[in-house]
Amino acid sequence: MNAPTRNPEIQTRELSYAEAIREAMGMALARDERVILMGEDIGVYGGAFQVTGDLVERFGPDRVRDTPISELGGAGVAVGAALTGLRPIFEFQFSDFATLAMEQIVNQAAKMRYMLGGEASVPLVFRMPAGSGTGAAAQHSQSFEAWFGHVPGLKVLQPSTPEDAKGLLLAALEDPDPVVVFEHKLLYKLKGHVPDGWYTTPIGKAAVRREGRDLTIVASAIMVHRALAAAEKLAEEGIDVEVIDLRSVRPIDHETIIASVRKTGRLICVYEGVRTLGIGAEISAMIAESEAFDYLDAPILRLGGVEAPIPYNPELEKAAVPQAPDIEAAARKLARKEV
Amino acid sequence: MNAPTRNPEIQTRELSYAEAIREAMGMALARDERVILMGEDIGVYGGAFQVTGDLVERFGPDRVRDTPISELGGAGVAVGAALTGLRPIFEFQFSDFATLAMEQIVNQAAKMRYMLGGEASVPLVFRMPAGSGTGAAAQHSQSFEAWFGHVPGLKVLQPSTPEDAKGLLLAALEDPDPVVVFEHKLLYKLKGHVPDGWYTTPIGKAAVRREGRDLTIVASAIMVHRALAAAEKLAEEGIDVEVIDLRSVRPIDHETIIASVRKTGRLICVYEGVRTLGIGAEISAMIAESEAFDYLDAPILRLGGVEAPIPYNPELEKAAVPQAPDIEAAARKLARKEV
Amino acid sequence: MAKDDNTPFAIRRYDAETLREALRKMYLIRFFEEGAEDSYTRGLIHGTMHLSIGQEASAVASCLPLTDDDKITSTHRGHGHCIGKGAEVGRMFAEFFGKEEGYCHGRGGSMHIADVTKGNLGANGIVGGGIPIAVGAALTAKQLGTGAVTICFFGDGANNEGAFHEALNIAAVWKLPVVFVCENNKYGMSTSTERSTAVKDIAQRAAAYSMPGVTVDGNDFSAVAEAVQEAVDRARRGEGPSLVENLTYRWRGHSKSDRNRYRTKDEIDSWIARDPILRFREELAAHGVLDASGADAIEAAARREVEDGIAFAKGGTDPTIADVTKYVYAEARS
Amino acid sequence: MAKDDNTPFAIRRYDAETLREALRKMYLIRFFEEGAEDSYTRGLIHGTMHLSIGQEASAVASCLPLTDDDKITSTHRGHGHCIGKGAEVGRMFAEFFGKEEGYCHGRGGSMHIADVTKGNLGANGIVGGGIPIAVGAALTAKQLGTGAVTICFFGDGANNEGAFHEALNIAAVWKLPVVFVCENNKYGMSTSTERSTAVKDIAQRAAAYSMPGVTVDGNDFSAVAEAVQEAVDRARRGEGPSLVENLTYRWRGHSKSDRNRYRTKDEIDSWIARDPILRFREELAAHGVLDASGADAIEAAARREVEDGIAFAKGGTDPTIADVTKYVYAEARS
Ligand SMILES: Cc1ncc(C[n+]2csc(CCOP(=O)(O)OP(=O)(O)O)c2C)c(N)n1
Ligand SMILES: Cc1ncc(C[n+]2csc(CCOP(=O)(O)OP(=O)(O)O)c2C)c(N)n1
Ligand SMILES: [Mg+2]
Ligand SMILES: [Mg+2]
Repeated sequence: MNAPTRNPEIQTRELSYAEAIREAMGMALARDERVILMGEDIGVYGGAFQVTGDLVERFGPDRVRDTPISELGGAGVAVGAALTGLRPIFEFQFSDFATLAMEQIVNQAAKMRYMLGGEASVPLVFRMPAGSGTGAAAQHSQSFEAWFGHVPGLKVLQPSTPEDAKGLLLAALEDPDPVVVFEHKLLYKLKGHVPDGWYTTPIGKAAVRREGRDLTIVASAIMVHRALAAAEKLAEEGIDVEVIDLRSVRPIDHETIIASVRKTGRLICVYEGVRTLGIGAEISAMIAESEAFDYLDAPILRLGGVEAPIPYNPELEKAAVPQAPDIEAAARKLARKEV
Repeated sequence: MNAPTRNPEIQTRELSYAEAIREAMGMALARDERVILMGEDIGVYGGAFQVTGDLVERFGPDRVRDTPISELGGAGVAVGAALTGLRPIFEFQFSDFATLAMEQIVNQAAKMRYMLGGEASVPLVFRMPAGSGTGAAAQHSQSFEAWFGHVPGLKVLQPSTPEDAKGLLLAALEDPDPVVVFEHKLLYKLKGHVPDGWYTTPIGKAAVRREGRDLTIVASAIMVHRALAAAEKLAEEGIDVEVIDLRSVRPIDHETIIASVRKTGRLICVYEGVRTLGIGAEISAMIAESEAFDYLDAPILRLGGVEAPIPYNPELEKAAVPQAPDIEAAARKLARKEV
Repeated sequence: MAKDDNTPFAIRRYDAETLREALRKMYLIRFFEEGAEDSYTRGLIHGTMHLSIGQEASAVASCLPLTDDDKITSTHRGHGHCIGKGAEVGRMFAEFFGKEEGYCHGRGGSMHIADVTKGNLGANGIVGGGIPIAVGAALTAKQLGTGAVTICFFGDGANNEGAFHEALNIAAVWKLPVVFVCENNKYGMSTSTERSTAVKDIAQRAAAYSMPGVTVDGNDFSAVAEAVQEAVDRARRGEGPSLVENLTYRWRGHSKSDRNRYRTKDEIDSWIARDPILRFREELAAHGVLDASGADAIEAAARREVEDGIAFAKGGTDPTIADVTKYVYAEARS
Repeated sequence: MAKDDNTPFAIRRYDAETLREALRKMYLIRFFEEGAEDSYTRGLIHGTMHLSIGQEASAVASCLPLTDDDKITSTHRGHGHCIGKGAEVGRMFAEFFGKEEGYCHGRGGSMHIADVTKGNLGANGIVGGGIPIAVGAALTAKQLGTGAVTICFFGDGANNEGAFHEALNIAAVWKLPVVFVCENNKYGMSTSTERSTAVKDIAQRAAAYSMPGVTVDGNDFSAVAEAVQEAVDRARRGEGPSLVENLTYRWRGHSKSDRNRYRTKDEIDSWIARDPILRFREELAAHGVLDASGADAIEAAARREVEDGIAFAKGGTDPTIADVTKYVYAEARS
């Protein structure tokens, strides 16, 4: 991945995505006594994906709170805590289990400020390990970013790099409104440069990860990496792909995507969630009603998850979501106007 | 609304949308002992919207079961019952409360057949009163069809007429898989011709409610009626609008919509759910990647709910979702190429 | 009269001023709701509403031990709690009339009425929705050491929601300063507790969370005050949550669309005969706290306050349509 | 030996053939899981798995009163229940290996293993997810008068889910033929019942639903059999649900990624010393049902069955990639 432009004065180190998130949480806990972590097995176990790690040792079990297995109650407790002065970071062990807490997230957290006419604030971060590829089958592999992206009152993020994982989490924590952060499980071990200290990555801004003239790919989470891999291959064939990392599903950065499509005239949306009504639908529709419409030289393509639950068998599981060769093939076709 | 072509031999009567649904449920209960109704206050109360009405008197409290206020448990009981031989129709009192039961609907009902490799079946109908316009504010007015439409394993319907309300419910009941039926609350009192006897309206087929040459409007639920009202006005100005009633969100009837857009070259999607990531996004994206793309003479427009929870104040509430004049104005613009 | 052991708790415990104020609030609730009902019938209020007429003792006596720093979470049947916690009826009416002067600037209406400045975190349109939120407020108090207590109101129907179970368990395991007040009015909408709830007294469920549980006559002001005061004291001492069940009754239908087919006129009448306001008034008189003319004056003042509140609300400002997306986020975004 | 009152329940109640079959199933579970673990370590199985080694008595004794028409719902830790309810280890291994011959044709894996033909409605990846489903199966039985009983397995951790509360309440109010079997192995993942659950014995929560609740030594085959048999009989008589809590222990970590930092080696060893299989073997010997060589033969046969099962699975067929959307709906649609 192309390194983003970096201020040479800022120190960075190689951290994994999980370590970057842990660093952000540790800094937040140290800086602000109102910050607490809540979730199942985030204490001595260190979290199902070892993201909270040793934080309970540093901050104690009152600040790093193991909840009972009670997603609805736990999320609701976090809502009430946020409403009255704490700044909880609530970890769902898998984003799939948020299906149990939609009531509190969608009816309460997202709407509280509005229903109370601006008299209340719910500064709350939901962390959600998402996505397939771990062999955990249909109930542990879902990608729900489109659901939450459909809910006014929420902000919805999908960091794809360690740097953004930290910067977006800190931005979410500073945000006065509820933020849902999807962390792709296959990215937890990805290493990358992470700046020292407290910094925030702006919410609602996409990142151009690779510039190109021929075709735009908008991808999110792990698909950013697959798109970049595909772009490298295509470059060898003379096809110059621009890769945009969506980063934020709500709000979506219209400007960056429209500008890119005006330049390239071609767009593919790549995402892991189920294709129908997934985030690619929104991006496609947004372009089709924007001023970029007139610059389109080809249909807008979407590569998303197949119309099925995630299967257990590893080969089927791979086939259920876009892989780099799928992206490559689709982009080649579109660039060569074979669509 | 244009009456669909009708076989003159089939008797019809004027029934309201609610009565048509009740008639379907009554016929099903009478015909098949495996059919049961479950829900809160569907017995002696007759349902919050008086849809079940007197069915408990006809079929008794074992067939028309009042559940405790336990949406997750109730829905899960319905899943288990469907899995083992009953054919439950489960009423959520408001679709908003399905947020409490997403786990059972999405992780269990929708995926059971797949996870078990085809060895199980969950023939189950969820009825969901949806939409705004009743002054019940943010937690009683939502439109979640896009969420469920994103879930493989489910079928998702939005009848807009009494005839379809009955025919689609009977089709859902005959379907071997879980079906979610959204009933718009403002339609319950709408009267229309309803055929006698047992008939099914095919799942997955849109209906052309008005033919036109200049522009296609795809609308669902109550928006069909608002779109037809707008079309009548526009006809006076010589703008000839085709109005398609989506009817089924999952699966979406690509053929009918594509054929219409190939003819008219212009498309507006009108829906009540929140605009971003709502069903219009999918329809727009589907067209933008289809062969109809080449026939498009203008950007694809979407009119959906505003990016806010539904407010209580009645004027704000109206402003929160598309009204007939909004549709008229948007269509006029698009037809006159002012977009 | 001597404040001996036969003297009801409230008379023993609270001064005359506090007791008069409690009576005033009970009248305010009654007249507020009658006024709201009337305005609804006249088409001045849209939507629906859930009246708590007949349940006033529960709301007011439960809030008695609380200060403005303490919190409550309320329910769809929340007008009484709101007034009990100190809200002004004028701003409440303004909310019902959809005005900017309303507590929620006309965005929330009856089902979301709140007064955060007084510690009322809001009514809730979701049955059981407020229960975990109350526990969260108690977590804040414990974590930041504020000493505040939260009272969580909910109905008998709500006790069958999973949220009830999860939240009570968490509150107990974490020993949080919260009091769960179940207003058992015998029905969740049309469904009686016998047909919906597998225990006789909901307070029995407290044992499943190792917390004290007590059932009291919810129309007896003093009985409610005693049970809740004890639970609040316990919470403030850091000894964790309690469950108090107030047996009471709503005189009106569930909401504006109820045909009352699930209960008899006799049953309703028998509860109207147990009017908690009259009872409290008589108790105050019997113990020399307030004579008839004093009570009449309070009653009349409450009536006027409600009339003034309606007038205030009618004169309120309608929100601007362009503001439909205001308040979605802290700062408006396009 | 005379089958007097000191004779354990299982010996008194079941014939030798049934008891030998029970021992065989317990060995089958043990060896199946050891085989699965080994295959996982060798990279033949992907994903994760939750082993129930140490809990075999609970699974097998609980299923003893059931016929193939009776149903069970199971959990993420469901291999034992699956074998207890009569599944073949070959098809189970085939599932774990992702093969078409697997019970779920390779689509489900360990967390969704099911054998609907034998009444096992499936393991479940969602903690507590199977509890309402079990109640639904019991509703079918009652509604259609089939006479079938459903056993609902769940863990101590699951008892804090709202689904537990809602489902037990519904089962009790509707008097459904279902037996809730809580396998309390002291931890939900890393969180002990003390830190997560506000009652000492989970069976105490039965009182909140007015159903019988009993806590037994879950490593004592006969104690489990007695409690569950009684509950099943009660359900079959139409007297409604019961809760049985089996105190037991998982020897292995929670799943394949557990570092066991929340419990001590001593604790684990003390439970290994209470091996339910050895204990049952000794009981059978003591009461003259099965001598050592008979038990050895059963053990050896179980070992062979597991080896054959693995061989069968290895020879299975991989699903066709194009079939990734098969089984989503009853008939494939494009
Ligand atoms: C989750 C949810 N389910 C159902 C409803 C519809 N509903 C509103 S109030 C009510 C009855 C609540 O009963 P109870 O808790 O006893 O309170 P009461 O109305 O008697 O004060 C119901 C079913 C709702 N608002 N939310
Ligand atoms: C709803 C839900 N929450 C969390 C998890 C993650 N998880 C899987 S098993 C488990 C522990 C379950 O504990 P218990 O019910 O005691 O069963 P045991 O594993 O001890 O057999 C957890 C937290 C899950 N699968 N589903
Ligand atoms: Mg009630
Ligand atoms: Mg356990």
